[in-house]
Amino acid sequence: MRTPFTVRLFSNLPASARIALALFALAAFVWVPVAHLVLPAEHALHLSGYWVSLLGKILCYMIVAVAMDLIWGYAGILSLGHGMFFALGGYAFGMYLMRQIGRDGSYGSDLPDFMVFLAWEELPWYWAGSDSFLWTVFLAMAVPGVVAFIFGWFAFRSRIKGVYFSIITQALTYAAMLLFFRNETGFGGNNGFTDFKRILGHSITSPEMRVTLFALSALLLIFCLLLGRYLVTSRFGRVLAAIRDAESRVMFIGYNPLHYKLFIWTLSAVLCGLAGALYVPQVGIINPSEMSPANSIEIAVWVAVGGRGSLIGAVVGAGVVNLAKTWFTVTVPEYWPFMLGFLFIAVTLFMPQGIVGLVRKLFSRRRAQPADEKPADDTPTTPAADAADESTQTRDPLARGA
Amino acid sequence: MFRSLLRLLVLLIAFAAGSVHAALPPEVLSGLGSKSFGERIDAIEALAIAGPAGAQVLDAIEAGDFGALDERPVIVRGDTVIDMASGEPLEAAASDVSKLRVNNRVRRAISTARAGVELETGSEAQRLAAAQTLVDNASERLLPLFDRVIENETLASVRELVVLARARVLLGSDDPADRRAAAEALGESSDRAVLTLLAPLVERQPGEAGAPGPWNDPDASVRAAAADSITAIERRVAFAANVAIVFSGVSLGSILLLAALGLAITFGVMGVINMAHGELLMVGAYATYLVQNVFRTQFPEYFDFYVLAAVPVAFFVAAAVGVVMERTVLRYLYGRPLESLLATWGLSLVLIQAARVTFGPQNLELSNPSWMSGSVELFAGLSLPWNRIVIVGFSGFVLLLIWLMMQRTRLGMFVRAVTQNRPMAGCVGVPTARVDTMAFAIGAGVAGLGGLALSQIANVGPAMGQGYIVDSFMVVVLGGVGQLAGAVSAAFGLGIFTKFLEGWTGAVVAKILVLVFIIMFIQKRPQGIFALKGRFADQ
Amino acid sequence: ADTIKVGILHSLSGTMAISETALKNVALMTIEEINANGGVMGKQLEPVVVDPASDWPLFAERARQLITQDKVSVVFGCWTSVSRKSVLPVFKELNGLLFYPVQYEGEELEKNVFYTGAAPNQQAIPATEYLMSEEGGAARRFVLLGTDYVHPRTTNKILRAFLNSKGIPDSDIMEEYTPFGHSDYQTIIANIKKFSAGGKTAVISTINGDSNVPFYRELGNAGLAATDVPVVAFSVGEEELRGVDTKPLLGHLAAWNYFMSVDNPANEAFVSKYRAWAKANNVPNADTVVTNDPMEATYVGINMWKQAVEKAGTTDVDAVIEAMGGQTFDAPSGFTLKMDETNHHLHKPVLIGEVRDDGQFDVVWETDSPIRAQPWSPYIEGNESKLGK
Amino acid sequence: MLKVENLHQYYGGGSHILRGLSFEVPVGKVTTLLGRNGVGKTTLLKTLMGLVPSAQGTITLNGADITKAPSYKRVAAGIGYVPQGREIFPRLTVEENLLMGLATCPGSAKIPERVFDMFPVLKQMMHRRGGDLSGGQQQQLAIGRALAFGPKLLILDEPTEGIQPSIIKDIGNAIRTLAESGEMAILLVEQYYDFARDLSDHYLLMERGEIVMRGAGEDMDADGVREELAV
Amino acid sequence: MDVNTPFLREPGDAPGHRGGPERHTVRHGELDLSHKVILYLDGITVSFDGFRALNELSLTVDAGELRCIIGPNGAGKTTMMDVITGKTRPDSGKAYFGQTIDLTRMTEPEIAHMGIGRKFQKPTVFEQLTVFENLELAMKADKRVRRALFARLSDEQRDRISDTLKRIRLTDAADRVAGLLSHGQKQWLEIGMLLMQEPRLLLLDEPVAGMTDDETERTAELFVSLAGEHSLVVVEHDMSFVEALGGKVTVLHEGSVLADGPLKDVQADERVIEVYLGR
Ligand SMILES: Nc1ncnc2c1ncn2[C@@H]1O[C@H](COP(=O)(O)OP(=O)(O)OP(=O)(O)O)[C@@H](O)[C@H]1O
Ligand SMILES: Nc1ncnc2c1ncn2[C@@H]1O[C@H](COP(=O)(O)OP(=O)(O)OP(=O)(O)O)[C@@H](O)[C@H]1O
Ligand SMILES: NC(N)=O
Ligand SMILES: [Mg+2]
Ligand SMILES: [Mg+2]
Repeated sequence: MRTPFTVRLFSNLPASARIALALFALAAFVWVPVAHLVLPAEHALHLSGYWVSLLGKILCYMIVAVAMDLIWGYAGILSLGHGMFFALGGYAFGMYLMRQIGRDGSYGSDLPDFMVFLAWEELPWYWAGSDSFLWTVFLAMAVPGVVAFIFGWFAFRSRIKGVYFSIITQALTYAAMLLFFRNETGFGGNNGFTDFKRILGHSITSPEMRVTLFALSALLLIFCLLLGRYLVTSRFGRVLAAIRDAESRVMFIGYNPLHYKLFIWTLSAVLCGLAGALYVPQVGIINPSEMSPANSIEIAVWVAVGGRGSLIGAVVGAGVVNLAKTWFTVTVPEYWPFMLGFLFIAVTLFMPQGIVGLVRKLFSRRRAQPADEKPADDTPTTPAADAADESTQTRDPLARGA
Repeated sequence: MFRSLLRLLVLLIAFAAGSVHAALPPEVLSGLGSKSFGERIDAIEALAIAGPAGAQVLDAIEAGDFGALDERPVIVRGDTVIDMASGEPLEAAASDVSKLRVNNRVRRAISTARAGVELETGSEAQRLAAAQTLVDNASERLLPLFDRVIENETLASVRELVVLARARVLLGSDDPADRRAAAEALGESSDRAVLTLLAPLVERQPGEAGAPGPWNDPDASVRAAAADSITAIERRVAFAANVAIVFSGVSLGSILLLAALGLAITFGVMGVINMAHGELLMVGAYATYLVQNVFRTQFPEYFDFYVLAAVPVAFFVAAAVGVVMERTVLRYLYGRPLESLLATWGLSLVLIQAARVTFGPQNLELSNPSWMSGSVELFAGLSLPWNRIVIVGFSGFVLLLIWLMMQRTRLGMFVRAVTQNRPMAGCVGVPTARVDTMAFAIGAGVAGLGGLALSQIANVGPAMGQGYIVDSFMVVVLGGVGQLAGAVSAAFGLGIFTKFLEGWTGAVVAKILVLVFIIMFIQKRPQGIFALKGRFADQ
Repeated sequence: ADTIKVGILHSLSGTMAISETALKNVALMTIEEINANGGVMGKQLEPVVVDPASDWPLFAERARQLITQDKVSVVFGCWTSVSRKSVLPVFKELNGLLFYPVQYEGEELEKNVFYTGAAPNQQAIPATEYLMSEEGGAARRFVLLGTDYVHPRTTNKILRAFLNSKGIPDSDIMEEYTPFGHSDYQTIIANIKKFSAGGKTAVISTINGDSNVPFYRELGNAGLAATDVPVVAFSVGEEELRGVDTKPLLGHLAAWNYFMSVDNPANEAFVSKYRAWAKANNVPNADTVVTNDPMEATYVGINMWKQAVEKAGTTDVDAVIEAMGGQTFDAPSGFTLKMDETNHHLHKPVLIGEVRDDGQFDVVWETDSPIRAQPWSPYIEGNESKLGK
Repeated sequence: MLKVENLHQYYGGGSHILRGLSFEVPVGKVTTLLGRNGVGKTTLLKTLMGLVPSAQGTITLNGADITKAPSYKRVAAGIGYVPQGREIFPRLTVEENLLMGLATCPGSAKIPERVFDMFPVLKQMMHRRGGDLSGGQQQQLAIGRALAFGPKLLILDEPTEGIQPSIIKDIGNAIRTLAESGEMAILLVEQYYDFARDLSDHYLLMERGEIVMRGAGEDMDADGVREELAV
Repeated sequence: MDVNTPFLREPGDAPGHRGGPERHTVRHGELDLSHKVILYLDGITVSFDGFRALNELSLTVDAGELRCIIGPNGAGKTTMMDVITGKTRPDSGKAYFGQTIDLTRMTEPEIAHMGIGRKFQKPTVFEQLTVFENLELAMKADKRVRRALFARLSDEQRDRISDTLKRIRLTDAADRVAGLLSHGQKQWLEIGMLLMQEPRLLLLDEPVAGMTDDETERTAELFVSLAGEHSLVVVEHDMSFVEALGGKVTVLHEGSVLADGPLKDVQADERVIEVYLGR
């Protein structure tokens, strides 16, 4: 290779993006640790543990959103099962966290508590190695990756597309959820894993650990963004876009869409798994409801709100929706679904490209207001305008990788 | 045995004396208050044959109005306390009475006792019911009664039941001939419980050191008769069980279908990924609830018809909600199915919470009208619940309606054309916006009908729709998007498949297997069961 | 500050809103009542209501927020075990105080939690004993039917061990589970029918939530009457029965520590207070609101906490925990409940009720006095050392 | 019949596609519109059909202003449209596609026989789905659909594309006949110069969104239209 | 090729799901033209629900040849191309590319990779990508995932793209999104993509539909210049275009060959006049 890959990751970033990344890194790696660890609790700028954990959690969601955007926004494959990959990563790392409890559980046994009271004599085989940090980190990537690879291999090979794909991913996560609910499955039933104590021997509740997890999440997010950006601007990304547009045409010029889809799909699942692994120690629980179909739909909703097909949009969407949810469930606990519901409707109606699309439009408007020409109103609010912008596209909703 | 006969005698004499209240000897009544269950039951049996007065007491006991006031048996009517012995009201507060607790045991004793009386004296319906009760609760004591009934009864159905009941008792007889006759007679039964009775007859007692012991029943002819009867019953039972599974599969299928049909239009035909579909079901169910309440308060005498009245109401209310959704939000999203996912997800949040704050978060109570309650016994051993039968029929009705609408009307053709090529449909003169609204309204209305049907089976609450949305999408997609016939076969296929699996593996594993099956099936047919074929399909 | 903040952590949206909203209501009512009577140590209570939206991680987040941001002195909340498990580490880390009002599977005992609902021995075991008694129908065969998750699975595990110890062989026990939200009980009812042909049978149902409606509907329509095969439920109370037409269900049973129908002045006052509160606060369907066991447990919990605070003279968590042990309260159930000195669970009476046609329960059996909780079931291996607790 | 005045159209945020077009399409005559690829012919027709909004200018049909009318009202007013790229309804049968052409007529209207006279293959393939037809068959279907309801103004966007020579001849004859019957105005966009020339009563030559030449059909050769197109 | 993960494998290596167990495996560039025949169709039959779109069609195209296929609408021309490119599987019959490559057993990408390029009857370009990107993707290159991940355009490749842009007269539109092109422009773009692909055999379905006469002429010139190096199969209804191409003409009718030979002869054939040209 001519230039090291890490350099190439940064090389084609526009200046504004580099500045934004730098600011973000500064905030995540300097401001948050200082505000949480150094400033005393009474200080006005002190950042409480609540906020660090909350922001850390949202960072994990952002990673998931980026992973989702890669597959949905850029490859046109809507997955309604990404919650499962996230949860699998979480469970993989959760096993390690459970093992780290050691004999501090209620029963003082080497086995996790739930195994004791379900009368398991020993760890099931798939828990082998779960006391190794590195192995479980590997599992957190490998399990979602392998599941995604196998599933994707069959699905893409059979040319399952559009809603058909979406629905079977939904079936997949739903089946996984039911499976994990069972006590026999060996993952704690619906209670899942909780009451973690340590990572690598360090208390999980210490402020330092909290900041470390936060910083790791931020690092992973930055990595995902750079990687995503690199992918979508590479020829690989253009092939993906082409597949999204006209898969059969792509085959006729000699690309095998199966391999392309499978690669991005698996990558996306692996990123989700990593996000899940970081999420679990920060929120302190992993249980099967993370695999519920609604959770996966929500991931898609974040991306749509932020702006599908824009990495930063995915990040913004995950942030906005989750902060809004946090804010509303506290201030208007009984009415927050109205707020959130109307937010989603408003975004679709008034920001067809999501929040990021709106921002972009505002910018380009301001910058390129032609003096002599009166631009046509291009927000498709009249049926005719709608039809016009559509006539260049395929109308069949199924063909468009819905 | 002897004691009850004696009591009977006493009672009959007292009854002849004509004084209703005096007819109930104090020891009978005090027996009711006894700590011993046996005595209580005896007292109840005595009451059952004690004529109108006894019946009155039994009614009071069942209604929980019977009690004791300082050990004196009394009936509480509203606020007045009536002395059982004298029939006179007492100067006592109802709250001072310590009521006799009725529980299942007492209730069963009452019904058995009553049946014993009604079997001879009741109306035809009462006799049949009594015979059914007694088959399960036969005892030696009743043998003379059975013999009389077999002799005198005019209704064959009652007679057959009593023969079975009698045979059950006689199976324990000391006389091999009786036992053989009983075992033979029981061969006509379709009741699994009879198998439990017969089985011991053909088994050996445990012998020494693993060697076979003596037969439970020493008489070979009895054993042979029992074995024959067991085979006959098992065959009948197995047949009934299979029919029952198929029916329950069809029934589940029809529920899936009704839940999915609306979606087959809004999503399948129009291409709107309608995440608020479940909430349209909910709207239909709530509309049904409101209709029920109107009937309950305004026309209680016509309460049984509320479901019929709810059919148009559920349709139009859900359709109206659909129109509002379409006009305000979805019309801007045609051809952008992904955005419709987002917007309808928002709509669904709003609708759920709206239901929650207006109707409360709890489930609402919906009663089946009487003609949808209970079950019909198709043949012995197989009874099908009415509400399910009605719903299977209803799903056929709705299906027919939609099929006619989509295939036989111009509107249906317009809808299909508009969704295939919206601008061009306008260019041949179709008012696309109006067609969209109409089509969405119909889809929503059909979802409302689905909600109505669900309200007769499952719970009605703000989040009820969430439970159906996943299944509905599975049905539509498995069938092949846009294919009505596909949705139908998918729904019934899944229904029956699920039910057979459930029998094998239990509900949880069955559900998981069904999902896995769907995933694998789509691999084989990536466009659903009724895949669109043709060159346009993959372009 | 001159108010004491208390957190209320119940889902007001999502799947659990159906159950938890009423607990939020009763908590607010209790707080109003306490405030009207002069508050706690002369200070008014200030409720902080948040909505964890049936989302388990969100429970933990909200709990942390209540304790660290809102600085509440105590939190009343959670319904499902998983939500409790989710907030536990937070309460432990921040030394908060949680009152948990729902019956649960036990196998847990945390310093920062007071359990005002039933442990398995305060509900499941007595109910099973009742079914086996002459009076309860002398059942010898049992169907253990539940929703597939930890609470039913654990309860049934305990019950199976218990039944075995009573000489019921495994062949006379049928165990079945359904997924959450399962709505088609045809097969299961048919199986129960089949199973019950083998002898006197009772069903012990740990079906949770929404599945109960279709289950009871099917039961009613299939003609399985309570006199033949009684069903005793551990998660069906007055609130759940609001969604069911109970006429066909006459005689089926539920085991709790409180029923709305219990007849005593304390309960009368409790019920009418709640009715009035519901009306005054425009609760939907205010004229038909009901009370149930977890609501009573919430009410008892808040009041006991108040007493403990007053005894301790402070809201300091450790002091209050110390003061809680041995607190007593005349509960609406008609019994004087005591907080155990050591095990953070209430001594509770066990009541078995039969469904009436108005959706209420008739108490058909009850313990003479409250019984002590055994959070660690003797029927679970490994608990031998903990049984004293 | 059709009168267009000073029509302007812009696409998404700036590009000026139609720049003040004015022309008339008289009844009983064939008016052809020619122009190189991408000059805006299709855009113009779409604007006439109401598929894209016009920013400025007026369109009148028989004196009635239809500038702002939605597509279906324009069809009801008597415009039949054969779009570029066929745009048939792929999942409707051939018969249904033709029936769609009668959308503005009462429900009982029948598909007129002349459609089948012109395109016998359609009768043969009546129950096949539109999307399964070959390209040329689809093009025939699109023309048949537009003719079905007897429009007063027929707009055709490159109707001969993909059609076999013998049928092109038939189409030419048909267009002639329709025009000569005196009841129909025809606006034809065509790249196939010879075909256009043979049919035209009037021609319009478009370049960069403007009409740069116009004249009588028989003058096309003389005016050097072919050369204009070739640049 | 030190690749071990399946999805990074060479398309020709990928276990094809359609092929039988003893599937013919072919490697890049293994095209065997020893008998000068590049395309060999024998007895191909395709039917849809009983309708025979191709009926025992047999046809050979020589390497370097420019073959025109004409025939009435619905004769089966597009279907024939579908068979060659693997889009439609024949019910029976053989289709060989060169001597050895059995097209009926390969997937579309495999076929494309072997060197068969196609232009569709309805122009299909990647509407969301720019004109430049469309050409870039079509460009002959290693098309495996791993390459695409790290691919960068060399100067030489850039030159090739701009040459092609010039050739198809879309230089000005290079950065426009292809979806916004006019119909004719899309036709050109698709031809451009085909050129970038450098296939051995080009299948062109009605390439000049919607082009002006002048453009048609230029296209004809282009195709003629490609012949020899490449083999071309062109379907058209425009007789002047076919004439300008000057190659051998095959007339299809009802799924099989009705006539073939030089255009002059074919045009004189009564049957061809009857079913196709008209009088
Ligand atoms: N939706 C659109 N947004 C922006 N520009 C567009 C859009 N549709 C078409 N254009 C541009 O408008 C111009 C005119 O296109 P139009 O389709 O009208 O050309 P045309 O004259 O019909 O060409 P052809 O003969 O190739 O069909 C072209 O440059 C095209 O790129
Ligand atoms: N999937 C299909 N289902 C039914 N009929 C089909 C299908 N595909 C093609 N046909 C029919 O097969 C015949 C051949 O079609 P094809 O597209 O190959 O014709 P063509 O020679 O390319 O015609 P054109 O010159 O009009 O493009 C047509 O009559 C068409 O209707
Ligand atoms: N604790 C319960 N019922 O989950
Ligand atoms: Mg055009
Ligand atoms: Mg063709």
